[in-house]
Amino acid sequence: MKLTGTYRCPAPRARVYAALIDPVVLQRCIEGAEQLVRTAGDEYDVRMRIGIGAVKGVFSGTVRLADMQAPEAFTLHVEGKGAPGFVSGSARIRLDDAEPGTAITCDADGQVGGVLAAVGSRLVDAAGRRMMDRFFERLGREFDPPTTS
Amino acid sequence: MSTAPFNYTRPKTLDEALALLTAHGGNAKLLAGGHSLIPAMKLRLAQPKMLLDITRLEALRRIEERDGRLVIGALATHAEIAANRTVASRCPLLAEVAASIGDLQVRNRGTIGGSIVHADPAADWPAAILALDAELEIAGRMRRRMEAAGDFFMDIFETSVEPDEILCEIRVPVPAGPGAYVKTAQKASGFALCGVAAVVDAKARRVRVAVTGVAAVPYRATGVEEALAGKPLTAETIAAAARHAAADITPLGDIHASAEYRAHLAEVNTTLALQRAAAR
Amino acid sequence: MGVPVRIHVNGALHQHDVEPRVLLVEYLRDVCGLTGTHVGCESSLCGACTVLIDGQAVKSCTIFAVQAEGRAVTTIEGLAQEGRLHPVQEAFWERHALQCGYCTPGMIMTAVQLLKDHPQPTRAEIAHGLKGNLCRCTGYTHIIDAVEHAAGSRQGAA
Amino acid sequence: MSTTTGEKIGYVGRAMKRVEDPRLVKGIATYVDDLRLPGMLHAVFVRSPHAHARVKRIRTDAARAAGGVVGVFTGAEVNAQCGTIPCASSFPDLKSPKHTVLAGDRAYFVGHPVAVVVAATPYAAADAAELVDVDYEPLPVVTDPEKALEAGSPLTHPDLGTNAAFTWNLTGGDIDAAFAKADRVIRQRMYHQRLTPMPIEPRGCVASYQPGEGTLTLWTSTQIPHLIRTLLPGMIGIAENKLRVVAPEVGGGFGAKLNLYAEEALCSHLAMRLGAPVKWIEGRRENAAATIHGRDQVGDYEVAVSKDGRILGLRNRTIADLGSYLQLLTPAIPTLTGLVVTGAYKIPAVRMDVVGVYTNKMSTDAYRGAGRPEATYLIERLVDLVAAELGLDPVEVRRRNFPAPEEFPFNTATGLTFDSGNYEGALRKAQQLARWDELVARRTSRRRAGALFGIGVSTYVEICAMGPSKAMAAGGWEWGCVRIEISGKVTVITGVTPHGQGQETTFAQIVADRLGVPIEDIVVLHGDTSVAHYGRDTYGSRGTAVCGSAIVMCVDRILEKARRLAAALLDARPEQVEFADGAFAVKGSGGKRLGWTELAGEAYIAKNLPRGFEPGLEASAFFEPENFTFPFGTHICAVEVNRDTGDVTIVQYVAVDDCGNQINPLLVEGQVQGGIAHSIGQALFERTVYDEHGQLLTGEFMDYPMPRAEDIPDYVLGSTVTPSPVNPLGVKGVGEAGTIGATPAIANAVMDALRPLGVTHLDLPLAPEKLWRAIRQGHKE
Repeated sequence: MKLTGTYRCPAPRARVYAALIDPVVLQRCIEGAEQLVRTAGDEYDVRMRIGIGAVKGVFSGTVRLADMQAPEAFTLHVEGKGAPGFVSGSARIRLDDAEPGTAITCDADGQVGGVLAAVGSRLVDAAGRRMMDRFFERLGREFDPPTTS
Repeated sequence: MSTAPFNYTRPKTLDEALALLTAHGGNAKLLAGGHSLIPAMKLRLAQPKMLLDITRLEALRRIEERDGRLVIGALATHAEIAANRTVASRCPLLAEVAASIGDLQVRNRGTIGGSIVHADPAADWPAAILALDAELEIAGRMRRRMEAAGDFFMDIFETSVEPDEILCEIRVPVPAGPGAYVKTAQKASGFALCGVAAVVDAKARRVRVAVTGVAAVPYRATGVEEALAGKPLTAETIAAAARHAAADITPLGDIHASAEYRAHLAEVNTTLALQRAAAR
Repeated sequence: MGVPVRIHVNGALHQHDVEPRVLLVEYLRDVCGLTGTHVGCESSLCGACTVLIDGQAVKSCTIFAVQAEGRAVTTIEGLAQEGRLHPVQEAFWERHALQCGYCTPGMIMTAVQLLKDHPQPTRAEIAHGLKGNLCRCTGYTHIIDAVEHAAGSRQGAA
Repeated sequence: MSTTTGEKIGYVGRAMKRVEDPRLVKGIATYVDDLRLPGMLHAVFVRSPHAHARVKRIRTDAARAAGGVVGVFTGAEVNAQCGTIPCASSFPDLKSPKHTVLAGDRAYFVGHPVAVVVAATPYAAADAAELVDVDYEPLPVVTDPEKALEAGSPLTHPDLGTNAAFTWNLTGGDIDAAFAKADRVIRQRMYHQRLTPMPIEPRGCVASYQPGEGTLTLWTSTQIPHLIRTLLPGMIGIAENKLRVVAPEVGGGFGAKLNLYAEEALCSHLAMRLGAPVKWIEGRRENAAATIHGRDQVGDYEVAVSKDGRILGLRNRTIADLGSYLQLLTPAIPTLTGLVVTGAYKIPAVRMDVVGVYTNKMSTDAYRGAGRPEATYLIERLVDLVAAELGLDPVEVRRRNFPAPEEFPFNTATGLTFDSGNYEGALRKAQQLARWDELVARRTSRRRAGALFGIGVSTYVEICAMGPSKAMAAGGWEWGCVRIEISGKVTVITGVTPHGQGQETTFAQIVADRLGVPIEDIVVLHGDTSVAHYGRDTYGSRGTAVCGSAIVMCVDRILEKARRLAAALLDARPEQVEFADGAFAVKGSGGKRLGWTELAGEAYIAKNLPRGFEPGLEASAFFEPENFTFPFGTHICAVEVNRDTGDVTIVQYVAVDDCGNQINPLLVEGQVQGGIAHSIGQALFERTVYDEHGQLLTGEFMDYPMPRAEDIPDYVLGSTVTPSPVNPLGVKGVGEAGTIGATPAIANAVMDALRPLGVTHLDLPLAPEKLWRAIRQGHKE
C-alpha cells in the first residue's frame, strides 16, 4: 500500500517540525492513540484503538523516528500488531515553506497482514488514506488560534 | 469459525433500543440483517460486547406513502422493497436497486437501513438514496432529526448517525422521475465496483446522478448533472456529460479494479443509466 | 451463558438454552443433530448453509440461533414428506444435478423458494436465482436442468 | 431405476441416475464435519500472518489458562514426534526443506501453522487461539519466482542456499536441427496464473485412538486414504496395520485433497498423545491460505515451423513457482506439463527446461488437470500464433499436425505412447455441431457491425488413468474386490476413493451387467482402509479406467469359479456350462438353471462342494495398467467482447470429448460440464493474488471469484468413441478433460476477438480490465 499526500499547516516550518516529533502532539494527532511512551531516544511504544465501521482492533507496537533532518524531513517507522493482524510501514515526511505556513508531503508505504489483509484488501488503502488525512487535519488544528469562549 | 462471546437482547420498542444503546455506550451494536456485521464478527474483526437485535421492531419495517414521500422503514429487507407494489408504482428505481443486491438469500435478510448505516463504499443503496434526494429520519433518546442523504455519508464506513442513534426511515419524494441503476459487480463478492443511479426530472429539465463503489464515499456526480442541466437528453449530450462522472473524486483501486478502470466504469455506467432512465 | 430458545425445526418444537454466539447452522447441526445443512465459508457467499425460515431462504451461517426464536425452520431433512422425496430433490437426482453433494442441500433449499416465487422460471431466471449458491463440481448446467424439470413436474402434478 | 428380472439388463452405456444420490439429496450423508465422538476435542490452528518471519517467542500461558483448553502446542513440542510431510517425487538434485507439521523457528508463508490449541469446544479453542501471542521478526520475502533466481535475491529457505528446488529437462528429437531448418520461429512468453482449488467443503479430520487395541482411526476429507495409510505411520510412529484411514463423504477435491497435510498428521499425533478424539475443521480463510494452490508457471516458448504450418520443434524454459514447501506431488506437476507439451500434434523435436522455485507462498500441487492444462494452454495458444503469423487458418494448422488414426499407437518426442486416437474425427464432429461455416459467417457479420467477435478452437489430448507403476512414485495399480454374499447380493469394494465422480454407480453398472444381476442388488464400498484394504485412490482420471479394470478381473475370476461349482452341481464339465442372464445351465439342455442365490448358498454353506473347492464366492485383484490412456477432443468457443468494458460473453460453446467407451454418458456429461466451468473461471477471472509482501489478497470467497450459475453458457456437447486398448473396458477417463480442453478454446476465442485491434496475446485471466486496456491500446495504435 503506497499513499502520498500533501497537506498545509498554518505555522512556520520549524514549529511544525517540532510538533511532528513531539510525542505529546503525535498522540493527540494519531486517531485512537491511547498511549505513546518513549522507550529509547526516538522510539516509542504505542497503543492504538482503530475503528473503521464495525471493524475494531487494538494494536500495540512501536513508532520510531529516523533520518531526521530538522526542519526539513524525517522518516516515521511504525510497527504494530493486534488481533486483526499487523500493520507495518514507514512514511517519509518532508516539510517545505509555503507562505504563510508549511507544506507537508508524506510518502507512505505500508503493509497490512493477517485477517485484515486477507479480507480487507479493498478497504485498506481507503482506510489508510483516511487515517493519514485525519492525522494532518488534527495536526493543522494544533496551530489554530485559540478559540475564545 | 466462531465469534467472540457477547450478550444478546431483543428490545421490544425503539425507545428501549435507544435506551440500551445509550446504556452500553460503545460496547453495544445494533443487529439487523447481519450480513456485514456477522461475517466481521466471525473473523473477530468486530467484537461487540452486546448485540441489540432490532429485527422485530415492526414499526421500522413499514413501507408506505405519506405526505408526498415514499417512506421505507430502515428494517425493510431488500426482498420486501423489491417486491413492494407501492415501491414499484411510485419509485421503481428503489425496486431495481433492491433486486440487484447480493443474492436471493441475502435479500431475504439484509435491510436497507443496515446497509446504509454500515456505509460500505461499495454498497448499492447509497447511490439510489443520493440520486433520489432522500431524507433520513434518525432517532436519538432526546430527539428525532432529519438528515439529507447528501449530508449522511461522511467517510468510509462512517455516517452521520451517532453511536447512540438509530436510523428509522428513509423518505423519498414521489413520484420520482424515471430512474435506472447500472452496476458492474465485483465478480467474487457481488459488491459494486461501480454502481450508478440516475434519475431524470423531465419537468425541471435536470438529472440527478449518484455513484457508489468508485470512491471511498458515495457521491453525487454534480459535474454530470450540471452538464445536462436544461439540456435535452440525447446520446451526444449524455455521452459528453458522462465524462464528468468521476471528476473531483479520488477513485479507489484494488486487485479487482484499478482506480483508472473504476473511473472509466463510472463514465460507462453513467451513460447507460441516463440512457435507460431517459427511455423510461 | 445460555439464552432460552424455542424454534420449530421441520415441524418439531426444539427448546434449548444456547449461547448467543451459536449460529443457526451450528444449532441445527450440533444441537438438533441435523447435519444436512453444510458450512462452506464464513462470508455468506457459498450458500451451502441455506435453510428456510418461515418459508424464506436464508444463509444459516449468518444468523444467530437466538434470532430464530419462535420461527419455523425447514432444513433439507424436512423436505421429504412421508418418505417421498420433494419434487426438487427428485429432480436433482433425476438430472444428475450433484456430484460431491456438499452444496446440494443449500442449492435445493434455494431452488425451493425460487420455484415458490417463480413457478415457471426461465433458465436465466433459475441461474439468477441460484446466484447465492456456489457449486464447484457440476458446472451448474445440470442443476438448472433439474430446477426446470422440477418446475415441469410440479406443473404436471398440479 | 427399476429393472424387472429376466429383461435383458444392459446397464453399461446407459445414462443412469446415480445410486449414491438419495442420501445426498436428503442431507443424511456423512461428511467429516458431521462426525461426533464421545469426548471429542477440537483443534484450532494459530497461523503466521507473515510470509517470512523468525518466530522469536510464542507465549501460550494465557491460552493454556483459558476455559475449556486441554492443551496448546508449538513446534518445539510436537515437531520431533511428527516427522516431516512427505513428497512422493524425487529428482537427483532436488533440494527440499524440512517440512515439519508446525513452524519451527521460522514461518515461511502466510497461513503457516505455528501453534495449535486443543479445547473441549470449537468456541473455546477459537477463543484461546486469540490469546496465543507470537513474536515475529519479519524477514525478506520472496514472491517473484523469476527474481528469486537472480543473484542476491533473498532466500525463501536460507539454509538451502538457493531458491531453485530443482532443474529438470526433457529432450526428444534433434531440436537444434528443427530450429535451423525452420522457415519461421514464433516466440511467446506466457504466464499461467496461480489458482485456488476451493472445493466447497474445506478440509477437516477427526482422529481417534483406541488405547486397548493400540489402533488409530483417522477420518479425513481426502482423495487418498490409502496413500495416507502408507505415509502417515512413519511420521507419527504407528504400525501401518494399526492405522485405519477413512474418507467419509468428501465434498469435492479437485486435487486439493490429494495430499497428506500437516493438520492430519498433527491431529493424529494429538489424539494419541491426549487419549481423546481430536477434530479439526478448516475455515475457508485457512483453506485459501494453507491448502495447495495450482498452476503458477511462467515460460518463454519458441516454436519452429515450416511455412506450410508444420511444427518442427518446440523449445521452452518454464519457471514453476512451487511455493515454500514440497507437498506430495509439487515437483511432479511442471514435469507432467513437459511430458504432454506437444499436445495433439506430431512435433518431432522438443526441448523443455523446467526450474522449480521456492517462494514464500503456499505450495502448488495437483489442481484439476495438474500440469496438463498448462501444457495444453501453451501449445494451443502457440498453434494460433503460428496460424496468425503464417496467415493460415488455425484449424487447418491443427489438422496438418495431427497424427493420423492409423499412426496409433503414436510415439511422441517426449517419450509417451498415445494409446489410440482419431483427432481429426473429433475436430470434424465439433465443427459440425458448431455449424462451423455459419459461425464463421456470423463472425464476419458481427465484425462488420463493429463488434469484437472471436472464435477459438482447442484440440487437446491429455494423459489419464494414472498409471503404470513404473511411472508412478507409489505404484499405479489398482485394487478391487467383488463378493457374492451368501444371500446372493453383491458387494463390490474399490481401492479408489470417489468423491463426486459417481463410481458407486458406474462400478455397479459394470458388475451388474457382467454378473447378470439387478443393480439394486449391488453395493459399492470405498474410502475406508479397513474395508478397502488396498488402493491407490482417486486422482488423474484413473478411477474407472484402472479400478474398473480390476473389478472386471474380479468378476472374471468369480465367473470362472462359479462355473466350476455350477458344473459340479449340474453334473457336467465346466466347459459344458454356459452363463447367461445371471444363471448357469448346461448348454442346450434347457434344464436346470443355477442363479447366484443358489450358487452363493452352496458356496458358503459348503455341504455339496466338489473336492478341493474352496468355499466362498469372492475374488480380489490388482490391475496393473500397461500404459496411460490419452483422451482427446475438440472444444470450440465463440465470444463477444464488450468494447466499453472488456466484459466477455460466451455466445457459443461446443465440446466433443473422446474418453473411450462410456459406462454412463450422463456422468461423463457431468464431468465435462464441471471441468469446463473450472476453465471458464481460469480463462476469464480466477487468480490467486499475493502482494509483494507475500500477503494473500484472495483469502476468502469475497475476493476469489469463481463461476456462478449465471456465468455458464448453454453448451452443445458431443463425443466420439475411440476405445483404449490398454484396459479391458476400453475407457480412458474424463475427470479433467473439461478443465484441460476448454481454457485454451476460451482464451483463443478472446484473442481472436481482439485480433483486428492488433492484440496477439494476453495472459490469463482475461478479466475485463485487462481486455479494456488492450482494446484502448489497440484503438490508439
